[in-house]
This record gives sequence, C-alpha cells and structure tokens, in this order.
Amino acid sequence: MKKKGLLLTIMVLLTLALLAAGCGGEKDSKDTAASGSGGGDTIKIGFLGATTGDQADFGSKTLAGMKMAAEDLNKEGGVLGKKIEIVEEDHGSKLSEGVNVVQKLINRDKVVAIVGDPTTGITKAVAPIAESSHVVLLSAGAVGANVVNTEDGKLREYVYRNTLLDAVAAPAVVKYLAEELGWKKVAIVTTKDLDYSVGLTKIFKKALADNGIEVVTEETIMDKDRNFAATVTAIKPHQPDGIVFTGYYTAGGLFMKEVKKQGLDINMVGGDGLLGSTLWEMGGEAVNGSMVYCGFEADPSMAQGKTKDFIERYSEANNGEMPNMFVAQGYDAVMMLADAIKAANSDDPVKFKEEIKKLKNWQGVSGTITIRENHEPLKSPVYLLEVVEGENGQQFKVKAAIPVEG
Amino acid sequence: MSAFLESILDPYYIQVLTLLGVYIIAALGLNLITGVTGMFSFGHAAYFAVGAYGAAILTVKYQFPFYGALLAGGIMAALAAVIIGFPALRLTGDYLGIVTLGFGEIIRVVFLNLDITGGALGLAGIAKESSIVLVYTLVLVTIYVMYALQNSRFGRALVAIREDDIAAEAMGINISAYKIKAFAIGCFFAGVAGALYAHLLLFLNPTDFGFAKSFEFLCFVVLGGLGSIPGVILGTSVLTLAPEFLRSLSDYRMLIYGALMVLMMIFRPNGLLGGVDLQRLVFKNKYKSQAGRSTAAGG
Amino acid sequence: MLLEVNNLHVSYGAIRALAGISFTLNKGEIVALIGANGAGKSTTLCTISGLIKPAQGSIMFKNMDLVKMPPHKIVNLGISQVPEGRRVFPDMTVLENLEMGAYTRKNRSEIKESLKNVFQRFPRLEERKHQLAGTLSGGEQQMLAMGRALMSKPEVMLLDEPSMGLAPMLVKEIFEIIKDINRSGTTILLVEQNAHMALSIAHRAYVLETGEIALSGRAEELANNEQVRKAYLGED
Amino acid sequence: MDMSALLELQNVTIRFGGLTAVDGVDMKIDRGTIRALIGPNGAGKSTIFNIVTGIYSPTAGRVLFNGQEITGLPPHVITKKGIARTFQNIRLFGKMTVLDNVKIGQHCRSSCDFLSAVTGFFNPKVKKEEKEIEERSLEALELMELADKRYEYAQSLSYGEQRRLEIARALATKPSLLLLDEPAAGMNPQEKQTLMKMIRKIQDMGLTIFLVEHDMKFVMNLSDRIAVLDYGRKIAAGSPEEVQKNPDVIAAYLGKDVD
Amino acid sequence: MFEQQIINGLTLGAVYALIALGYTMVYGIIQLINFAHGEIYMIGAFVGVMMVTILGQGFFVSIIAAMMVCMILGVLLERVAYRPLRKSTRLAALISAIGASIFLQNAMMLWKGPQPVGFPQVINDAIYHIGSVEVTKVQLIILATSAVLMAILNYIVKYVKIGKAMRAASQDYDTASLMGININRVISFTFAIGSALAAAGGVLVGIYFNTVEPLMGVMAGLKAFCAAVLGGIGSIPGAVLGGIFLGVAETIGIAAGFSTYKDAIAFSLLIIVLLFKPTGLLGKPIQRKV
Repeated sequence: MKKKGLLLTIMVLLTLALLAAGCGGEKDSKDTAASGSGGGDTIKIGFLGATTGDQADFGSKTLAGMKMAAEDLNKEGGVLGKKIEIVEEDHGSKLSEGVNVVQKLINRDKVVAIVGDPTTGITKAVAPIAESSHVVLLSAGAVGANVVNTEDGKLREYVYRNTLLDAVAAPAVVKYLAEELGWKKVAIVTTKDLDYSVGLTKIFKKALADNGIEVVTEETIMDKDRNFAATVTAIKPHQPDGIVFTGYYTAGGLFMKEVKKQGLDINMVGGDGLLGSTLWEMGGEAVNGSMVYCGFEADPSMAQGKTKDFIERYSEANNGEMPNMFVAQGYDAVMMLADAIKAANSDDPVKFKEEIKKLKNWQGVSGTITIRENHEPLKSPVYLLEVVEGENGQQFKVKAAIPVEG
Repeated sequence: MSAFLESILDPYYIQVLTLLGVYIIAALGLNLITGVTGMFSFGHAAYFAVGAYGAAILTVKYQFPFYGALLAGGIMAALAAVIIGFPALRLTGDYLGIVTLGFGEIIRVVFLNLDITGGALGLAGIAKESSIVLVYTLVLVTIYVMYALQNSRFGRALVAIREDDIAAEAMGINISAYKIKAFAIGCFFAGVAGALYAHLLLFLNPTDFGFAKSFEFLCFVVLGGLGSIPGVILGTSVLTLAPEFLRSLSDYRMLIYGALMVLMMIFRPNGLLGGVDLQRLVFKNKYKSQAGRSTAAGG
Repeated sequence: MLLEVNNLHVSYGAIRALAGISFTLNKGEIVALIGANGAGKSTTLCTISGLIKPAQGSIMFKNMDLVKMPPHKIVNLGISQVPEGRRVFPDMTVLENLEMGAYTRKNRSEIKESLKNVFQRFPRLEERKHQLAGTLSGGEQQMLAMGRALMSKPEVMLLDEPSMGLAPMLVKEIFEIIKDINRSGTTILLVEQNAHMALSIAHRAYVLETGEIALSGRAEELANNEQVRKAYLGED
Repeated sequence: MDMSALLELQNVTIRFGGLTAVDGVDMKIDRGTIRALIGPNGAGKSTIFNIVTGIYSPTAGRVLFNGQEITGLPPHVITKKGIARTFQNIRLFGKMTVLDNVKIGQHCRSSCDFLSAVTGFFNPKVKKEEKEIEERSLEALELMELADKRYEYAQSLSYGEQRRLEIARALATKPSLLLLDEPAAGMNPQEKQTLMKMIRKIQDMGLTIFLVEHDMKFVMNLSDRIAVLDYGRKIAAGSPEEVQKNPDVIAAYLGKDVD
Repeated sequence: MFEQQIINGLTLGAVYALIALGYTMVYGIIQLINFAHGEIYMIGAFVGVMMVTILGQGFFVSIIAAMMVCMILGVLLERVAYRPLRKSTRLAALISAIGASIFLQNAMMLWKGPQPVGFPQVINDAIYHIGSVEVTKVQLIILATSAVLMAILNYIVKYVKIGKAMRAASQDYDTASLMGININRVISFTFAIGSALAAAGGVLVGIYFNTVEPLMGVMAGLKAFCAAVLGGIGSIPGAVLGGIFLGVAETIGIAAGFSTYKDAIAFSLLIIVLLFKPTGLLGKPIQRKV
C-alpha cells in the first residue's frame, strides 16, 4: 500500500510539473509574441522538423545549423538591430503534428519565417498554411516536386527552398558518367518507402535515357532493410558498370558492403541522401569509390573561404564532427532570411519575401544560390564527390565540379 | 459559425481541436468493436487509412463531391472490415488482435506500393473541406449513434456477446452476424474519420497509418475506459493533447508520454472513466425509480 | 489444535462466498466439510492454501497467521492441497508432476525416499512414470494429484472433492487410500459432495450452507442427524 | 416418427479426440413432462445438453425437435425454434442488469436492426416493442421472484438468485423445451423447495422440462421419468421408483447402501 | 541459388526464433503480449556495440554482457510495468507494454541519437563452401550460437528445477503455486531468460547486418511475435519452428522479387495459417468449454 501511495505521489507531482511547464511555456511565448508583433527587439524564426523519432537526425542537424547562424548574426548585433530568435518545435515526423507545429509557430509564436521541413512530404503538406498565413516557409531540405508551386503549377509567393535540386543536378551528373567515366549499363536501386528516392529515381531514369545509358535492372528496397543479400544476388548476373542508388546513406553503405562481398567490383552513384559519414560507418571500405553529388563542397581540404571557416568552426564546437548538408543548409536558410530582411529593411514577410525572390549568386556555406523566375533555387556548380581513403580515415573528395545552368 | 470560431480561436487551436474531433470519431468506432463487443482490434488505423485514401482519391482524381466522398470513405472502410471480418472473426482474443494487426500492416504496405495512392510520394492536392464545425457536427452525430446503439436491443446484444458469447448464442443471438455488424459499423466511423483527416491535413502518406497509429487508437479507448463513451472522449483528448502540452519538454516528451501511459494504466487499470457509470452517478435517485435502459459500462 | 480458522469472510466482487466461518483441525484427524455446490467448501480450502485472500478473519497454523502469506510459503509450512478436478500438469510426465510436488524440499535423498513411498502407495503411477499426465485416466490422475501432494511431506493435506467424476469402485479405493494416508500421520481436511463417503471416513465434519457453518459434530452423529440425512444423503 | 415426443435423440454419439463422451444414446421426451438425466460427473450429461442446444455437433446420430431434425444447427437457430437452457457453471452477463439479462432472452423474439437501433429514442414502433419486452421480462422475473432486483448487476446477486435468473432468462426466449443444467446446485434445502415449486409452475404453463441434477431428492420428487448415464452410455431409464431400484444404477451411481 | 537462399533464410529465422522464444514463454505464463520485448532486443544490440567499441571486447564477451544487462532490464520491466497489472484486464497490461516500449525507444534515442550505429566487424569475412552453397562465417556463428542457446534453454526447461516450475506455471498457474512454487520468482526468471535470448538475437543481428539502431526492435519484435503465434504461442518448439518458417519464407519472398512487400509476407502467412489452424502450427486446439 505504502509503495502505491509513493508512486501515486510521484505521478501527481510529475503531472503538475508538466502542466506547470506547459503553462510556463505558453506564457513565455505569449509575452514575446506581443512584443514581437509590435516591432519588439527580436525577430522570430521557427524551426519545423523532427528532433525525435527515426528521422530526427535531419531535423536536429538543420536546427544546429540554424542556431549557429542565429548566434553569428546576434554576435554582430542582430538584424535591423533586433536579435534573431529560433523557436524550435518537434513533430516526430508525424504529418498531423507537423501541421499543428506550423499553426503554433505562426499563430502563437508569431514567427516571421519558418525554416523546414527537411523532408518533402511535410513541407508540401504545410506549404498552403504558410502561403495563406503570409509567413515565409524556407525549406532547407525538401527536394521533391510541388513545393514552391501547387499541383496545378501556380507559384507560391511565400514558399522557397535552398537545396540543390535533383532535377538540376542529376542530369549533369549522368552526363558526366556517360562522357567522362564511360558508363553504359547501370542498375537502379530505389528505396520504395522514401518519397525522396522514388522521385530521384524518376529524374535519374529520364537523364539516363537522354544520355544513352541502359538500365539493365531495377531493384527496390525499403529504407529500414538491413539485409541486401537477395537483392544484390539479383543484380549480379546483369554485370552493370555501376549502380544508381537513390536512397539514404545507411542503406547505401550496407548495400555496397553486400555488393563487394558478393564480388561485384562496381561503384555506386547517388544524390545528397548519401552524403554523410554514416556512409562509410556502415559500408566500410566497400564504399571507397562511391560517388555522391551535392551543391556543397563538403571536402575540408578543398573548401575555401566562408565554407572552410564554417566547417572549422562547426567541428570545433562539436568535438570534431563534420557538418553535413543539413547543418549547412539550415545555416544558409537563416542567413538568406536575414539578408532578405536587411534588404527589405523590414521583418514583415509580405515585404521581405520579395527580396528572397531577388537573391542571385548568393554566397552561402552550402554553395552559391540563385533563386530563379520559377522560385526554384539554382546551385552551381554541382560537386561530384568521391569517397577516398584520406589521412584521417575515409572522407569525401571532390571528383568534379560540374557547372549547371538554369 | 466557422468564421465566428476562427475569430475567437487562433488557427493553432482550431487545428488541434479539429484533429482531436477526427480522432474522437475513429476512437468511438473502435470503442464499439473493442469496448462494447469485446473484440480485440489492433489494426484500426487500416480502416482509417482506407477511408482517408478512398475519399481523397475520389475527390482528387475523380472530382467527387466532398460529402459523397466522405460517405464513400466510410462505406469502403466498412466493406474492408466485412471482407477481413468474415474469416477473422472466428478467432477470438489475442488471435483476433494479431490478425487485425497483420491486416493493418498489409494495407499499409499495399498503399505504399500502389500507383493510385502515390506510394511513398504521398497523395497531395486534397482540398480543405474539414472545418471544425463540420467535424464537431459529425462528432455529435457519432456520439448520438453510439449512444443510441449502446442503449438499443442491438447494443444489448453486443454487450451480451462481450460478457459471455456462449450464453449469448444460447439466448438466440446470431453472434457471428452481430460481430460482423459491429465490426463494420465501428470501421465505418474509422473510415469517415479518415476521410475527414485527409481533407484536414491535405496530404496523405502511408507511413502515417502504421500499427503505431492503431495502437494509439487502442490507447485512446483503453485509457479512457472500455465501453464508456465519455471515457473514450476523455482518453482521446488526454492522449491527443498530451504531446501538445508536453512540447515544452522538447526531446523528452515522447519519453514522458510512454512513462505516463504505463503509470496511468497502473493507477487506473480500467481506464480513466472505466467502471464509472455516469448515468448512475448523475441520476442516482431517478435511476432507482425509473425503468433504466442503460447497459453497464464495461471494464 | 493444529489449524484454527476464525471468522473467515471471503467475497468475489459483490458475491459473498464465506460469511464468517470458524472451525478447527486437530492433529491426526480427518475432518470433512460437506455441503452443496457453491456453499463455500472449495473457497475455504483455497483460502487456507493462500490462493484466495479473505476480506476478514484469520487462519492460525503453528502460531502463524496464514492469511498474510503467499501460497508457496504456506506449502513450505507443511500444508498441501489436492485441488478440485485433480489439476495435474497435463504436459509433464508423471515423474515430473511428482517432482513438482517436492518443489520446496532440498534434500535429494529424502525426496527419493518420498518418491519410493508414493510409488509404493500407488504402484500404477510407477508403471506410468514416463507417461504424460494428461493421458492418464481420471482415477489415475486423482492418484497422481494425491501423490504429488504427498511429495511435499505435508502435515496437513487439503483434499478437494477427491471422488468427483470417478467410478464408484474407484471412489472406494481412493477413500481407502485417504484413510491410509491419515493413519500414517497426516492430518486431513476433506471437502466432499459425496457426503455419504465423506462421513464414513471422517472423524468430525462441518456442514456448510451458503457460506456459513450450519452444523458440526462427530461424523457418525452427523450421519444420523435427521437434517443431514434429508439434505445431503438424499433421503426422505 | 412418434409425434408425441417433443425431443428425440437417436443414437447420439460424440467423440473428442479419442474419448467417446456420449455413446449411442437414444431418448424420447414427451410433451409437458419433466425428464431428468442423472449419472456421475463426466458421464456425458452436460455434453448431451450441449448437443441438443447446438454448441456441439454430434459425431453420429440425430436430434429431432417437434419431429424436425435439428442436428448440428447453430445454437441461435435452435433457440429460436424453442429450446432454451441454463448452464451448469452459471453464465450470466455479469455487467448487465438483471432486467437486461432477461431482455436478452427476448432477443430472438424481437426485431432488431441498425436503423431501429439508431432511431430508438423517437421511433414509436421500437419504443412499443421495447415496452413489450420489458413487460414480458418482468413477468419472467416475477415468476422467478427476482423482480425487485431488476436494476442490480447480475454479478452482484447471490448464487441461488443467479441460478434463478438464468432460468428467467431462458424463459424469456419463449421456449417449449427448457433444459436445466443442475439448477439446484449450490442452493440450500429451502431454496431447493422454492425452486421445485417454480419448476412445477413452469411445467403447468405447458413447457417440457429436461434437467440434469445431482440432488436425488430433488430429482426423485420432480421428475416424471429419469434416464441414467454412465460413461456416455444410457444404462437405465424409467420412473423414479424403477430407477431407484435398478441394480445397475445402484452400483454405478447411487451406491449400494442408500437406505 | 535456392539452397543459398535457404541458408540466408535459416540465419534470419534463427534470430526471429531467439526473439520469439521470449514472447512465447512470457505469454505461456501470464498471457501477456510483451510488446516491449523488441526494445529489449534493441538494447541488447546496443550493449553489444558498446562492449566492442568502448571496451574493445570480442564477440563472446560482448554477447554475454548484452545478455546479462538485458536479463536485469527484463526483470525490472516486469516489476515496474506488468506486475502491478497482473490482475487487471489483458488490454490494460497491453497498453502498459506499449507505453514501456515507447519509453525505451525514446530513452535510447535520447542517449544515442536516432541514427544507426555501425557494428564494428568482430568476425572476419571468411566464406565456407558446403557443396554448392556459400556460408559466411557470420552466418555459421549465428546458426551455431542460436542452436547452442536453444539447446541450453531446452535443458533448463526440461531438466532444471526452475525450468520445470516454468512449465508447470504455464500449464496451471494456481496449482503451480500450490506446489510451493514462488510464481513471482518464476515470472521474473522467465523474463530474465527471454530477455537474455532477445539480447543475444540483437547482438547477432548487429553483427549480421553491421548496424544497430534505436527503432530496430519495432518491426523485428512484431515479426518475432508473429513467429511465436505462427508456431503456436506458448509452445517453445513452436516459436523455433515459427521463427525459422518466417525467416525462410521472407527470404524466398525477397528473392522472388517481392522485397517491397516483405513486411506483408510475414503477416499474410500468419493470417493464412491462423485461418486454417487457429492456434498456430504447434498450438493445442482450444476446446469450447461450456
């Protein structure tokens, strides 16, 4: 009986603490919201993404980049004399919560812009809300179709993104594969439960056909698969020159491990979903020679200027961990917004969104960005990176910088 | 009405509350199946998904009027329930539970692989039709239907099946027919809720309808109190709003959510309102003098 | 006095199964509890063995109150129950069932000794010691259940409806064995619907009616009691 | 075919795995009579009840009711044809009220569909039928002297009351044949007396009664005819006097020295 | 080719079987679907990784350590989340299990992040040829370890006192306590054994797939539970059979080109088997008790 009483007390206390915390949080946001909307001393930028759940890594990394940018800006006195404040919310990769988060950021926290979501699905789902609420939504990761425009092709005025678009990069890379590396036959591996991968496969297939590369076999896997023995066995008899892998790095690394294990001496090429040290943490030596494209010079030996400085500062602050694409794009997203606000001399989204449209050859840590007529970003050049054995273990090395044009 | 609400509530509240309404409709459907009739169903999200995708495909790809699609979503879910129910309802207890769970997963995998659902790319371009007023009107309709059902001869037969299926059969109740009917009606409401969900969130993705969602529905019902309509509404509200309340805990919120589930079960094993008969509580005297028609709330 | 049950109340939810019964068991006795179905006989046994917790009352055994003890401790004290309907472990062999009976004992040679005794008393069990208990006939299962209880070397044996569902001839045999077990020093509390048989071997008996003790006394007195003859011996 | 028999079992046999629980039993129960089935536990008495009410399907043999074959029909159909039962180990709907338990008994005599359920609060037809159900249920409860407990939960009744409620619930199905499985079990002598009177009253209403019971006094007093079962076989049948004197019965069941 | 896939299937099946055993034993005694069992498997895998990366231990020490840690965890889990609900409805315990599962997943994600963690190579890539079939050393070790663990379990359940008590309790809970068996201790022991096997499964899978992650227990747990039901829940040989059956069927399904339907294969099989044999392959038929 005693035990039960104790547990009960603990539970009641816990609940009270939660409620108190909940109310406290509300109060905070209300206070600042009041001052914020009245042209107070902060500019609020919301973060939309998952910091819990199995896709939390994208969200957490984007958030880390955003915070770093906010710090950098605030150190120099903020924007228009106001501090940048990042309001962070987690949706655990649940669509319904993502919508709740956006509503909360806009209506309770009164943010002027939202950075996120790193994935296409949720960005697409919340884009109409941002549009109708006149709040800028800048995705630092969504690469799929119908983000900055609606399904029927209408341009959204408040929705932008700063990522390298696969539709731009993949054809350039395929051209390189055909012309420089002489690939003639490839196998495509699609991660069927990832919208990113399904979309990228479509783009690759068109580009391959345009460049006269034959797709000898198409295989599908699931992102959570960890055992690719059967799939690789199926590819083996086709003897392709290489593998186009459109999924994420965990599966990619493990897939290559199996490829090499089964004695196939070929490499894979893929999009920025493969960009991360996880690739060799999973694949080991098997990923040496694998190629990844991105708009970001993630090669510390080659990186220059802003990017070099960014990489150094980030890894210093994070026990030597290299920033990945999401960190860089999260950082750039906040910086882009800041520049637009400065240019408009106003933190009113109605005004500064016009300045985002005008960004041309904007130098970010994740590459050079131009916002085109169709609101889509153009990053040039596209870096084709290769995994090589470096001084401190495996790393990405720039194999080619392919210029692209809109 | 909607305009009025929007003027006094901010869209965040409206969004959260509307979603809560949608979940209440689905949870009340599950309550009829599990709470009233005593059949385990660990795959409720599948019927929710059938309704969501069914209705969304009709409005997006075939330009169906929304209300027609709403009804069609419910009917498709009920049909799916009948198809799986005929063979599966012979099983009882955990076996029925695991088969429904398996069916739920199969539906999700099928939706992921079909072209018409958009697969992993999801289904977008759905028009916003589910207003808070519409959703809560339907919540009221659902509550009324459930209340009327539970207090009818039909509901009495279902409770009898839950309490003792052999005795119920011996009293002349065709238990398989009733089980199928209850299952279909419960899933109909899941389907309607799904259709509302689709036209509220405007984007569908198969990963949102896995067994985690099914268990979420089950938790709404069990935590509120099996068989108790107010209990289910309370349970759904607590569990839907808890993650919103727990936001301030950021990364710890799902951890605490899990712990709360364990603690709530330990201290209220019959659910928050399980074993509390509100009718008896409120109408204590009246109940004694008047012919009562309530069947007991289960526990 | 070996076992003293005092003012025992047991309820299942709203249903009252025992409404304050008291009785005693002396060393070396066979005491029978007789009464109709649902009168509370089995409930009484299960409360003594700890499976059911009473709402009120005490069960004193060797100056200890059993009410607060879990069943496995009660077995350790020397009280062993042969449950209603035998309840042998059907998917274990006869030998394993008997070993389970000796679960609380540590001394291997003593256990072996008890096993020998049980096999002596029930030769049929030895013949079938590697057979699964579920395949035994009703009578054999009853013997196994009793043998299993004896394996814990109990001071008190609680027997719940040993004659239930057995052919009359077997019933006689079982009751002979009960008498024999008692003679070798085990005190027995017997619950039985077959009042006739129960009264024929018991020293004393209590008559239970809807959770209360209606009558008690020496067995032969009760067997001749008008009321008992009418109600429980099927006579006019 | 003998049309005077309400229920007829022809060579009914059922096996579970290797065990023959009921072995070639023939039986005829005449209209308006009280028939008892006795025998040791495990003799197959309840199994016969389960076969008659359709819970088990016999391995061989036929069951005729009103001259119509009902072998293997599902229980709810058999109930509708007019056979009702009680259970050896009480099977009430514990979390329903006493009144609702009896109302369930009327289920097969009333109409009930989704539409009438949903419109129940304002549909006069449904309301009227519900009222009739309630009236009939109260009649059955009054007969079993339980009317004043109608709003209590079934699980809160005493053992004897629960047994009577089972009978009331069975009566509510409007049966012509009532199967009682150990109705007096767990009752004290006075309760048994009352029950006997009630059963007689039920017989006077024109029902045929088929019962399994261990209490010999109860059986001998009440029954018109008795059949004795041992190891699944019928070893004797006849009037109470005949059965009591039958040497096989004495040896197998009653024991030799019942004086 | 076919034989090759059978070997792949057997390896996967052996792991499913190890996890399924825990489900089946717990279910056998307290009729609880321990949904947090998959998380125990996941934690076992993480302990294995940490033993190798942080403490630099080899395969053998790592797997033993993982088993020990999970034993304690399993017992704790039962104490905290299930024991207070022993007398409550089945669904209440089930919800508690789901809550515990969410808690453990998120605890691990908070600690180690949601990202997969690579399992360092502790066993070399050697390949053995048996006839036309290639077997990797890892596969052999998985098969051998599973076989040894199952043999030990079999020995415990058949010949060791507490193992026999476990069987007795699963056949008749009350009567077992009348034998002087401390039911609580038997249940704790069951959780300990089941959790240890799951942990071993986790380490083996980590080595086989070269990676571990906080959500790895979700699908694996569900599938192992399917395996247990498929074989006949409560039956120890049933769990082994169900696990192997599922592993082989799934591998053949992938080989036949249904990789994206992989998760549906397991559940479809389960449904088909249950429709024809409602208590699973080796389950005992339930007789309607009236």
